[in-house]
Amino acid sequence: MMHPVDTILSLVLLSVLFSFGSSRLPGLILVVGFQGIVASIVPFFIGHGMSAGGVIFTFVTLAVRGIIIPMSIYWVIKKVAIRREVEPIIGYHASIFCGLGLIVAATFISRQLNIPTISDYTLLFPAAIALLVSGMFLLMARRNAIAMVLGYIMMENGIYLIGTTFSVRARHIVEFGILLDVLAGVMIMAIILQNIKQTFDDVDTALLRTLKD
Amino acid sequence: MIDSIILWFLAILTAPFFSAMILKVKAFFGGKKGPPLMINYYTLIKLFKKGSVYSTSTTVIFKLGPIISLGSAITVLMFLPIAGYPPIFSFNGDIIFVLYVMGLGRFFTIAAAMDTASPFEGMGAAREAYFPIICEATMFMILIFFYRLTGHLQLSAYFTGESPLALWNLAGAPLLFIVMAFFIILLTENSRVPVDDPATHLELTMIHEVMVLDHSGPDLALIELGSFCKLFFYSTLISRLILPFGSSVPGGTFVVYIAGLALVYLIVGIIESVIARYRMDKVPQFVLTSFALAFFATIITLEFIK
Amino acid sequence: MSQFFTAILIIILGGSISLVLARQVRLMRIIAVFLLSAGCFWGLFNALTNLIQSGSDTASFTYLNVFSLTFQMDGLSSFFLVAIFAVSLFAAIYSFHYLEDSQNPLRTAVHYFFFSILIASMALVVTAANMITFMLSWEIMSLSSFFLVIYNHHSAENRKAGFLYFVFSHVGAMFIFAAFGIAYGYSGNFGFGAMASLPDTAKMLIFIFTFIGFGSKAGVFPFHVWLPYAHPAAPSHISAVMSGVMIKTGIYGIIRIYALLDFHTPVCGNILIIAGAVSGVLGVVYALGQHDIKRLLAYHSVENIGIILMGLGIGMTGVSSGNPLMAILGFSGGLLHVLNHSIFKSLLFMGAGMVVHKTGTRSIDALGGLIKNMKITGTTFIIGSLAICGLPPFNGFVSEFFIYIGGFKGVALDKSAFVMSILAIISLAIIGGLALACFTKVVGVVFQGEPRTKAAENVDEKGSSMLVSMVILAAACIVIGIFPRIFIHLSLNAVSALGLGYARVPLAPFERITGNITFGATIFLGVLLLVMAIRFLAYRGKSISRSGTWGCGFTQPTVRMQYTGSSYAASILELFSPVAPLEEKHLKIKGRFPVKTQYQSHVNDIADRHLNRLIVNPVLSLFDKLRWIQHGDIHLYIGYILLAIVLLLFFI
Amino acid sequence: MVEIVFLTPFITGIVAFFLPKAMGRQVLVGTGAIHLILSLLLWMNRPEAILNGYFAVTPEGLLSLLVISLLFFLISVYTMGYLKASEIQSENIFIGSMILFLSTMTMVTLSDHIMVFWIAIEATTLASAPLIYTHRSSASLEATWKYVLICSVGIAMALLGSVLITLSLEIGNVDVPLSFSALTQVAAKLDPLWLKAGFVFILVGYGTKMGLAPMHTWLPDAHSEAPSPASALLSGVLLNCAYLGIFKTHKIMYAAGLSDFSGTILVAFGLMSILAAATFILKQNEYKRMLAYSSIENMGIIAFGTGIGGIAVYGAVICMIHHSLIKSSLFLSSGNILLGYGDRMIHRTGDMVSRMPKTFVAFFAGFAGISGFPPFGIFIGELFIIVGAFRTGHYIAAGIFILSLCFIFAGFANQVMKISFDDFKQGDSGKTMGLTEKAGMVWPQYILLLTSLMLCFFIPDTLYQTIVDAVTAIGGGLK
Repeated sequence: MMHPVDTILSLVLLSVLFSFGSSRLPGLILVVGFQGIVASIVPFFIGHGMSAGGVIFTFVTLAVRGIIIPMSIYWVIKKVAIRREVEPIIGYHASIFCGLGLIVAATFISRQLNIPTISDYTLLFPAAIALLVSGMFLLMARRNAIAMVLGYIMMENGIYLIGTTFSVRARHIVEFGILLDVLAGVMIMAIILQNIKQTFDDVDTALLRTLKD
Repeated sequence: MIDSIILWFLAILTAPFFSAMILKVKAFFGGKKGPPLMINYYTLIKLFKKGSVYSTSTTVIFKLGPIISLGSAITVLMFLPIAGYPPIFSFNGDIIFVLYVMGLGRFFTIAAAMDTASPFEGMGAAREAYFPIICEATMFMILIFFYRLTGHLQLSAYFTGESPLALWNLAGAPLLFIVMAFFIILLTENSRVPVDDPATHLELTMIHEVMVLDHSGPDLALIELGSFCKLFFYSTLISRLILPFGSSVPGGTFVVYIAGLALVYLIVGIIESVIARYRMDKVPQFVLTSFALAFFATIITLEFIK
Repeated sequence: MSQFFTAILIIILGGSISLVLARQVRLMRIIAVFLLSAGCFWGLFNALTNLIQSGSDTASFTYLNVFSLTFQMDGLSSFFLVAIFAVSLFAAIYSFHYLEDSQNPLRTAVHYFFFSILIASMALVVTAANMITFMLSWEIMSLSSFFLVIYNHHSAENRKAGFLYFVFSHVGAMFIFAAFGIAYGYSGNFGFGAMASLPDTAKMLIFIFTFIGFGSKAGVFPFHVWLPYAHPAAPSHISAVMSGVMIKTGIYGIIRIYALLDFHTPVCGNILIIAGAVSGVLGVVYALGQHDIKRLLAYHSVENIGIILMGLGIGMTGVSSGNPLMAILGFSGGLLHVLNHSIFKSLLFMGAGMVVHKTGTRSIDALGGLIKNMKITGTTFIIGSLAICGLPPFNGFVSEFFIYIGGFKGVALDKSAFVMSILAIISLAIIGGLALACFTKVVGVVFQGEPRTKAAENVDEKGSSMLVSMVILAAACIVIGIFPRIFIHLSLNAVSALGLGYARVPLAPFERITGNITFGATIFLGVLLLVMAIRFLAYRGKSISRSGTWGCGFTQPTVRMQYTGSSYAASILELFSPVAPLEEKHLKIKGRFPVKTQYQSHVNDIADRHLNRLIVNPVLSLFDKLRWIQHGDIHLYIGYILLAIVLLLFFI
Repeated sequence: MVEIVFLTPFITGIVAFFLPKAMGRQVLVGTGAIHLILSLLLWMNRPEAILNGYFAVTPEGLLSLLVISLLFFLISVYTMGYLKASEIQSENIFIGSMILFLSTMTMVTLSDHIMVFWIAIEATTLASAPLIYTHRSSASLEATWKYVLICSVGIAMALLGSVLITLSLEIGNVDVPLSFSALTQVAAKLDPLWLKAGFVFILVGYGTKMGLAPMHTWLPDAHSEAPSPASALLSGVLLNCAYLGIFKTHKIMYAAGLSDFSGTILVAFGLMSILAAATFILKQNEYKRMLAYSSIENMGIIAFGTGIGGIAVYGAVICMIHHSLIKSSLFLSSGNILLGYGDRMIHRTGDMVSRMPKTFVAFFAGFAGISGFPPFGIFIGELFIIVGAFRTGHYIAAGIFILSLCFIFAGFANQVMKISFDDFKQGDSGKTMGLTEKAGMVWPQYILLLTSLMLCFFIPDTLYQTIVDAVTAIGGGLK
């Protein structure tokens, strides 16, 4: 039987593909925002007993992940007014094929090790892994610094998905920690981005290769 | 004991005489009459009568040279079993001591030569330092050979009484090599032809003679006497090896020994008359042959004596 | 033991005080030298008494709450202590005038500090009785001696020397670490005692590793590369200490480990004899080729280490073939040579130091005729040379005589022992000849003849403290050479501490040998007196005149025409050209009237040559190939993280 | 009252952001002093935490806490002089982040809950990022960027690892709080597969922060670009904090009987790091990068020792303590060198022995110590690690270990001798040193070195006991 969670998660998988294909930053930001929202509402559907505080907390998370972070990144783009290209190292089509490949792999792996706690949500684990790995993929395959930050956030989304769904225990501390940390991390990165922009007049990380042996 | 001491004196006294034999032989081959057999004594006496001229560059070491070289030669003779009689002194390992005392003599001969600041004497010194290195190696190879046979490490054990004969019975064939090796050492250590030509007149080609160029008077006499004794030492060893026989009649052994000795000097003389001296860079090979012979002999004994 | 520690404390105190008093140079030098020599003397006295009574004494302190620093002073230790303290004593006295005109007082103070640390650490090394203690003192010794080597760090070659020495000693230490690691791995405690109970393979490994480790300190070929650089770099009294005793701590290590392992296979003996023969012969050959007097002496250290190793090797062969007499002869000969070498080598270095100090050059071919102005230095140097050539009646002969006799005992044995003994004896003979050639060269070119350059003209030998220590050491050479009996007793006590399974070493046969040596020496001296008397008579009332050297018909001889050290050695080196390739640089002679030309020659040390070719360059190029790791591109770096995870996930 | 120890610097740090220069420095030193006192108090009477289950006082934590606050105090003293000698814009940010950095690291040492620990580690990254960017140069910007991004990614992995460990708890269905101590109790019941997976992720994650090859890539850049006091903190303390995470997890693995698995991985990573360090030290031409690589080497040594177990663990902990002491002193001295010669390249320095004798003593002694010469403690540590390696039969590993140590020593010695003794090229033009060696800028190094020297010969019983408690928990010991 198809669980509602799975329907949303299938969208997430699609968004992964889209993120690989998208050549322009705003689109990428939208994708990330969407994934953030999904990642934070999934816990509702998974029947770990939800306290009132938990509900509020989850909403805060949703707000931060879905709105604040994407907005702030968008604001950064506006502020540093840079080209909107993500400057891929690996081309878009190649990326999409990688994406497909990794989704299949993720599903396969999750089949191999069936995890009791989430056994009845077929897509949960694959989606999580997909987010995680695709985040790393963006980190490695995009030269644009902002795209890399977005990749980082995507990765965090994946981990969040796993973290919140795998175990009830100490769930809020997990959520809280990740939240706080992503927030602060993104802020710091945003500041660095600005400085990069000021110093190099671009956010192309190809310029950041002077320190080497 | 007493007769050993007498023999030692005789050795020192007769050494010049035997060296004169070589001159006679050479003269004979040259179809000349040659100097009298007593020539060396005359020379020594003449020198002892003279005074000396010392180079301004020299120091006391220059004077020490002759003393120590003669001293070492005489000391060596004390450990030498002459005519099969036991030597004056003998102890386990005396042969090593003897060899090193000779080394001491060489050190000071060279030092005296270097003291004169003369390029020629330096040249001679360099050669004097060079060839004996190989000779020493050979000597120790021969020692190993003897030790392997007799189990002793003193001259008296090899050359007194019947022991040379015993050696021949024990390992005859290898002993031949040893005798040849000995002979090469004799020629080298006493700088005879073909290693060095004492009669040459070109300093560039000399070894021993050039080192004593600046010595004069009694100093020179001491040096000469020293070299006579040294030659005597080696000849004695060889003579005992080539004529190892003793005889029951009193003094018989002595006669045999004298005959051997004369024979050795004769051969040296003949060699000096028929062979030309080698080129300097050929000499090492010649000396190395002696080492090869001794080494070969020792390896063979390893097969013989189990 | 307490006396021993007081001696150490006095020495270290002297060093530390000199740091405090760095401002008042003279006072500092006086106090430092006084305390150092006092401490050394006290330690020497204490060690000697302990050695003569062949007593054994232990002291232990807890270390890091559960471990212990243990010191033991048995015969072997005290024997080495005697050498260490004796040489350091005279080196300290020597240093008083040697350093008088040093520009930088602070550096002198620091030098005295590390000098004291070096003496102390050497003493602790030879008394250390467990692994931690040993390594601790060993490393401190290396460190302090390194600072002494770069005492004059303004010249680039000294810096190179220091670097080489530093690296070699550290690598050597690492080998010893490994050996101890193996020992600990089996026994599970740091005590030395447990080594005897290891399996044979472990023992073999330990022996080889320690041999490499200690060999690189002792300067065994091919681990000697640092030595000819470091010894010339250091101040002469330091060279005396380093070459005289510090490298002997390596020898000590080898003997000690052998005794501890209690490992009676012929392999040990064979290794030592072969290594000894190679180091001995090559060492003296390279020495013959040197133009720098201190470098030459340094190579002679390699040679003498070779002789010592052969002695010990003969001893080990004796043990393995169950031949007590041969064993004891070998060991006692080797040990006695340790003492002798430390005496005459430090004497020679001090003489060389005096020469360098006064003439300001180390190049042999620039000197000449020094003995006319430096009577004492020259005489003592000649005595040292005779001793190092192993000629009677000097101390070098005694130890070599023992080694010879031991070797000949081996000749009577079966095949491998037979071959080894032949090897040892023949190389000893060759070494003797070459050493004679080498030192006639040094004496002849440096001290005799005429000065070759301005530097060698009208020098003096002021500096009483330097002369005193040289004279005493020279006297020691003669005394040991003529009356070796008591000293053989000392080394026999040391040998009996090895615990070779021979209960108490029987003295009779060895006393006979020493008696013979004394006997021979006296005969020789007697004969010498006789000849002198003859000569005296011959010259009574004769006319003695002086004139120039006979130039063989050439009437304008100049000092430049003298035979140089290089040409003296050339023909001999030709014989050894395969192992000592000679490099020559000179202009082609052309035209009927050739212009002024020049000539340089340099003998290559094959170990030094191949060190770079075979080890250094490959390693460097290998690591260079890996440098792209730090590529500068962040994408790659994140890739590494992913890679690491993926790889590790396979192992789950 | 455990929390106070990190709350105090937290508050003062926040305050420091808004203080004028002069006061800021006082606050820095003051905080250092107070923190030192607090942690000493903590050491003496080990109290319960208020938020029990989230924070706790563990022996390993105490060890690193003491090291941290001792170092921080001395470094803050040095910083006074450093800030006077060098011009830093927006100094209050620098000081503020220094103090916040301290507080976050303290939090790391005291936290017991897996997640809290993780948060604290991430917090250290964020707090230290401004320190690296202090000089506002493009290079320092790049360094900061790499530092933040790589560490964040790595630490995200650690987060995943922690989650996986909770999963293993889930599957093994045992119900305990998510604290290291509690998990160690029930380790046997945890699901081994997920526990292993969790360890792998945590190792890579915290390994990134600790500077284990091949995740070490950010380290040389960050350490060379940050101002020297910050580098001293990063290298001397931060790495230990990251190591603490691995240590605690390894503890769980040991309790779960999986120490072979984790041990082998640690040994492998340790060797890799040492080799990586050797690769870059041999021909290094910037002295701060060289020191950074030497930190990587020492982290490798520590990981190696921890992985081997037995007496080697004891050696590893000894190495950790002494490395912090010596390496921070080295970085401080390097600060003097930088101020003196005004250049990072080795070939533009030289003749330090006569130009900056005091610094030379500190620097050379530090070099001797870091390369394992007595009388400094790393010697003992390495000795124990090597013998331990042979004891447990890691012959090959020990061989590689020893060899690469030799290479590193050769390279290190070569560079250090160049700095210390080579002739100073520009010096001929009569250029004077940019720095007069004030007492405040050499004594901190001397004190650090003297501490290491003292600890090489005498370890106080309480310290010794704590170390033993720490190492016995992961199968270490003195036999």
